[in-house]
Amino acid sequence: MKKDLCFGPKKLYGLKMADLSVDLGFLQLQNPVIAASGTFGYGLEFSPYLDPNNLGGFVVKGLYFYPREGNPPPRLGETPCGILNSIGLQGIGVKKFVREILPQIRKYQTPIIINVCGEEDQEYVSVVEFLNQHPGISAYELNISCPNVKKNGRCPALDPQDTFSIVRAVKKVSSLPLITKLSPNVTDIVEIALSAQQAGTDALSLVNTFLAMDVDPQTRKPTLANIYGGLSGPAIKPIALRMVHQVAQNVGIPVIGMGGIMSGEDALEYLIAGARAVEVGTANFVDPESTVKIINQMKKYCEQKGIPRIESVVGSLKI
Amino acid sequence: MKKDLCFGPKKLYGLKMADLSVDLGFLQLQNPVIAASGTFGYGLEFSPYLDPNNLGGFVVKGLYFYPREGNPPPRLGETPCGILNSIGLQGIGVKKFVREILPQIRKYQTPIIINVCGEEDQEYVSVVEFLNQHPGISAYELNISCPNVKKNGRCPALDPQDTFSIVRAVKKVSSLPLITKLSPNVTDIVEIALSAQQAGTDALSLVNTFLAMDVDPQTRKPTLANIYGGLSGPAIKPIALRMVHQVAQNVGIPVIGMGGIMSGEDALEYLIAGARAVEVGTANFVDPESTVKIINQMKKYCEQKGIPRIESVVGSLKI
Amino acid sequence: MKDSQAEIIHKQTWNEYILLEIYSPRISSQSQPGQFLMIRINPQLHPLLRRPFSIHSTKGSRIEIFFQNSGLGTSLLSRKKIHDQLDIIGPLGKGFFLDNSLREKEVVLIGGGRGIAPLFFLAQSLRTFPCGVKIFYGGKTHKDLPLKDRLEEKRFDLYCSTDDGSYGYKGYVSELFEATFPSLNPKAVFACGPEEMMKKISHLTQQQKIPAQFSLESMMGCGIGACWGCVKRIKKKGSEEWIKICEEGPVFRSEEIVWS
Amino acid sequence: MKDSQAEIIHKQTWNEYILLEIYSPRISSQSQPGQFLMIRINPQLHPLLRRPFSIHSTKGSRIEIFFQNSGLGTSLLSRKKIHDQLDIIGPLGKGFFLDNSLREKEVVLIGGGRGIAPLFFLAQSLRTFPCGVKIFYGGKTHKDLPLKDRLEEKRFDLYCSTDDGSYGYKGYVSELFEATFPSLNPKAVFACGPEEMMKKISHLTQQQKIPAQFSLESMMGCGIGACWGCVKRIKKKGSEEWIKICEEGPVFRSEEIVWS
Ligand SMILES: Cc1cc2nc3c(=O)[nH]c(=O)nc-3n(C[C@H](O)[C@H](O)[C@H](O)COP(=O)(O)OP(=O)(O)OC[C@H]3O[C@@H](n4cnc5c(N)ncnc54)[C@H](O)[C@@H]3O)c2cc1C
Ligand SMILES: Cc1cc2nc3c(=O)[nH]c(=O)nc-3n(C[C@H](O)[C@H](O)[C@H](O)COP(=O)(O)OP(=O)(O)OC[C@H]3O[C@@H](n4cnc5c(N)ncnc54)[C@H](O)[C@@H]3O)c2cc1C
Ligand SMILES: Cc1cc2nc3c(=O)[nH]c(=O)nc-3n(C[C@H](O)[C@H](O)[C@H](O)COP(=O)(O)O)c2cc1C
Ligand SMILES: Cc1cc2nc3c(=O)[nH]c(=O)nc-3n(C[C@H](O)[C@H](O)[C@H](O)COP(=O)(O)O)c2cc1C
Ligand code: FES
Ligand code: FES
Repeated sequence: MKKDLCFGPKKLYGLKMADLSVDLGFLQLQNPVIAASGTFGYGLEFSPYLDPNNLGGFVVKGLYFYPREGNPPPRLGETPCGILNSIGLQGIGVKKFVREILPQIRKYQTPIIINVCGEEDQEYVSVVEFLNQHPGISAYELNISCPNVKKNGRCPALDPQDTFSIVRAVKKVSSLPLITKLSPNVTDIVEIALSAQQAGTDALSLVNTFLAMDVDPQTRKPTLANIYGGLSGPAIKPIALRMVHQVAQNVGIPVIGMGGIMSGEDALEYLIAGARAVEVGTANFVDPESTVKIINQMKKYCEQKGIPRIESVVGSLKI
Repeated sequence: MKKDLCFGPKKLYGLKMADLSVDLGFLQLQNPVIAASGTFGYGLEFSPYLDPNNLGGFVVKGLYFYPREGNPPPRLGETPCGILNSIGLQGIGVKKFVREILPQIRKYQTPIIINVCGEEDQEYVSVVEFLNQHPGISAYELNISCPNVKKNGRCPALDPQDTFSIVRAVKKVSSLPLITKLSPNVTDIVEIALSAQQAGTDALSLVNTFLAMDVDPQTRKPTLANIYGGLSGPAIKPIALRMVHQVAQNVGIPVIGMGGIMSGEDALEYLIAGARAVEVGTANFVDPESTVKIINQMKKYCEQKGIPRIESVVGSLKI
Repeated sequence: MKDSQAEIIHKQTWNEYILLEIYSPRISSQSQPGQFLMIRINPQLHPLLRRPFSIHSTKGSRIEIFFQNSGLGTSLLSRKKIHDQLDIIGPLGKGFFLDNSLREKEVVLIGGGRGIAPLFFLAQSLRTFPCGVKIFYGGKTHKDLPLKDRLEEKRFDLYCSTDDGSYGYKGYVSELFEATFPSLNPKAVFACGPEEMMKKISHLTQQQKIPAQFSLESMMGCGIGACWGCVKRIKKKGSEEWIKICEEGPVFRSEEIVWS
Repeated sequence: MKDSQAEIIHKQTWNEYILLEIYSPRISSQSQPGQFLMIRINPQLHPLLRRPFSIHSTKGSRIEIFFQNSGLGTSLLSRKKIHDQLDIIGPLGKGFFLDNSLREKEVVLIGGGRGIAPLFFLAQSLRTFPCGVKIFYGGKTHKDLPLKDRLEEKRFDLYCSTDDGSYGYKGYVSELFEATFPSLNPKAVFACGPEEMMKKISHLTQQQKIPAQFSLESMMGCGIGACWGCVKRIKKKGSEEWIKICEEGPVFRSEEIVWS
């Protein structure tokens, strides 16, 4: 356990403001903290709690071409240091999004990333082709790793071939940089990462949620109507961090790390392990100001340690 | 969150003692709670805290043929609701075990299960051939899933072929029932389970620990000297439970479930999901009396719900 | 909006039921009956999520919550002491819909168990609306009616029931309501409690063509419309949808709710 | 052995240092200086593991622990109040080895920071052994010597150092010991503190051929020899091994320890 206490107020004489910006190659972020898909709504829900302009970026909730009903409730459960969800990507579809949401969020200076979903390869392509025509988006995050859509958590990110073919298909039509989001539910995450890289993705983000379940012994029913769901939150951090470390060591493209980030220290662990930026998910529910607090904690860390540029922390694990 | 509170004292009029025994086919257990390998020492360490005769059984720490040094410290870290270990199977080897430990633990009525390890298939075979000659052991648990021995967590349980060949080789020489312990670090746990079943294992136990890592952002060093280690404890329960459910639905042999069991309710969740017995690991560190408390909590549950035989709970998930 | 250090000023306990008075001028001044709060129980990571609680009342710069100890989060909350501070988001959601046509009319409020929590705030507001307020309050046994005295003190017309008959009418509060109904002729009904209870009252009031509103519960991840976890089946312009109750509820009208 | 409801009787706080007096006749009567306890901080699942603390003293039916708030577990423990109860396993491990040859001789105890914790119990035992006891006590700054007054009250010969010179000798306590050494001629040295400090004292005492014992720290999973997590490199009959310090320590002799 490390302590957030380290971030307590300390007088900082003569220290310059740390430069938190990171360069993803295709995109420069003012800081490494991106709000994760499905946990930040469409970007408007958090405006009473923070100014989205202060974030490194935000990813909107997964979008299919068509509106989706999502799964029946209960859709959420709490587990030790984690949450289980089977939202099932309920959503408004890409057309309504462009009509009703995009005009409202386009005004933010911060990069907007669209989490692209599809039942079949063709639907992913349709989403991207449609969105290509609408300005105000900085990148696509290809969600090939949601465990809540098909039976038993099947998704393209479980297989290197499936990953290759979908990434290739989307990359071909995309006019924006492509981030491919990987699943942790695999034996060899590096193999999948290399497939996505070979297919031309510009970056990787990982991890999506872990396929999991919970049971109420009093009723003998699963907590989720859907039986299985995705586990996220601090519980998964050590596994996700290991995967980010493995992938970052083996690919030549930027890696965006996530899983259980609750504090600036957690985010820094991912950077040290090799991630160039991070996404923050579940923490947004626990405290809607989380992303901004995490950014401030990272800033303090750099200032206290005399680190002028946070990019120098990336991949700096001491072995 | 379910509450242990449910187990509070209640007067139970006219209820008969619940029968907690479970039948693994090759082995009858007086109750479904087995102390897990590596967390119960060699079975003697807990005698100040409980009487091992009250357990369903216990699995001793993993045994190689030869003594092993284990990994350098730090070997342990704590993560949110979990612990990370890279003990690296330090141990006394099978000969010293038979000489010094077995005579002391043989006196227990409760079944003793040996966790069998090996660097190569041949070493597993040697351990079993050697132990075959020594009475007092009830079954072998084949540990083909320890993430702390080879680089990057490699182990036979990650691959169906490797699993098949080692299980087949050991089964051929074993004079005792064989439980094969699976790794959760795989894309498709059912595939591996079916391989082990086909190779002739008498039962399956799952899960071993999740390959994971942790970093101290203050020093930028990994928490473990070994960098990667195995994650256990309540954090992993929802993932492990899902795997047990998947496997139990697809195999025809008994499944022993484990991962993060801290209470009787946790153990019952595994039974409801299809496990016939459970192993309790990390909880032994948090409270050395855990196993006995869990057994008592399961008994109370049965009595309060009027369940005469706990076996009726196995696989009773209501969907 | 967030109050990260709202101080507990007063605490009252009846077995598993707890009433906390909390200092928060902001929440107090912004709240409407039926709205709720998301409270972080402690800064550790277990339990992780905030827990939702209805606003039980506002008085001056203070608010109250009333809750039942029914699990890990509420049990930890019940152990908080005076001067402890809470991290609270709110007020959230939409409250009960108060319609000018109700002025000077008779209305009925029905609370089952902890479901009484939001109705006290509502009752006080309705009284000054003004309306004639009758409160039905049911529980398993007399220990589950801890607010009875308080409601009597405030001189609300109170009808109590217990499943075991240990206080008031013997049976469900929905049955008591049904039995009493002919003599009441309410212009509106507001209810909160177990789903089965609300469902029965919904059928009954629809039969009688009396508008009714229900405060629904669901597992909530965020309380602010971001996780899509808290959905209930709601009729919207003819078609049914999964609607987030934290955002568009937790109060819905009888005719909107698709009971499961 | 376990005391699952050992009550906190008294508490004293100096900034980040805390002294708790705990009621446990059993532990008190069974403990030897150098042994330790595994304390469960709270019944929730985070933090999960027990934390190890040396026995700081025993008095009658009570024991004391003295600790530094240095992370999540100790910070939660530091917030416990009088009458709160702790779940404690212990006494565990082997204590300091007290040899009859030390009777009536001079010995030196050296504590760095919170490393003073086990030495107070040892000092009191040695005094009645009897031995002449000199205590070296070092910290970063004068605030890191909270037990100074207590040790003086008990009339131990006390030598203090601070890294910044704000109290006593300016420099490391190992340097103060080295500088003072010629005038002391101790028959044995007992030390606990940061690894670097102990290492220096180990070298120094080995040069001078004075037997020394050190209380080591390591991350502990169980404290009872079951997890094999707490190992240190120890020389056993010539060869080096990873030895569990919870079981065969935490105290080892200078010549056994392979410093890293
Ligand atoms: C809008 C709203 C207002 C509420 N107002 C009150 C009130 O005024 N007084 C009161 O006593 N109770 C109220 N509740 C219910 C209360 O939130 C739950 O009893 C509480 O969250 C249980 O938490 P726990 O940790 O004690 O129980 P747990 O052990 O976590 O679980 C017990 C039960 O509570 C449910 N639960 C757990 N967490 C949540 C959550 N985050 N959201 C919703 N349900 C959850 C679980 O599904 C489970 O069935 C309200 C719920 C909602 C949705
Ligand atoms: C035999 C022994 C006796 C000790 N006696 C005392 C004492 O009398 N007074 C005192 O102040 N401290 C003592 N310690 C150290 C004390 O146990 C740690 O400071 C405490 O565990 C830190 O817990 P935390 O949650 O506050 O810190 P964390 O935030 O968890 O971590 C801070 C540091 O403490 C270490 N740590 C965490 N958990 C453990 C653990 N279970 N075992 C060992 N180290 C851990 C971590 O490695 C980390 O470096 C002793 C340690 C040992 C091994
Ligand atoms: C309620 C919920 C909804 C989510 N929806 C999406 C989604 O639409 N698309 C996606 O790629 N990931 C989705 N995720 C996964 C998160 O973006 C993130 O990968 C995961 O939660 C791990 O990060 P965390 O531990 O910080 O939450 C969702 C997660 C949660 C908890
Ligand atoms: C310190 C430690 C040592 C372990 N050693 C072994 C071992 O020797 N052999 C084995 O099969 N599993 C070993 N395990 C794995 C456990 O038996 C168990 O599979 C795992 O911890 C999950 O259960 P839990 O969450 O209840 O701990 C070890 C686990 C821990 C924490
Ligand atoms: S609780 Fe998150 S959307 Fe309603
Ligand atoms: S702490 Fe577990 S063996 Fe020492």
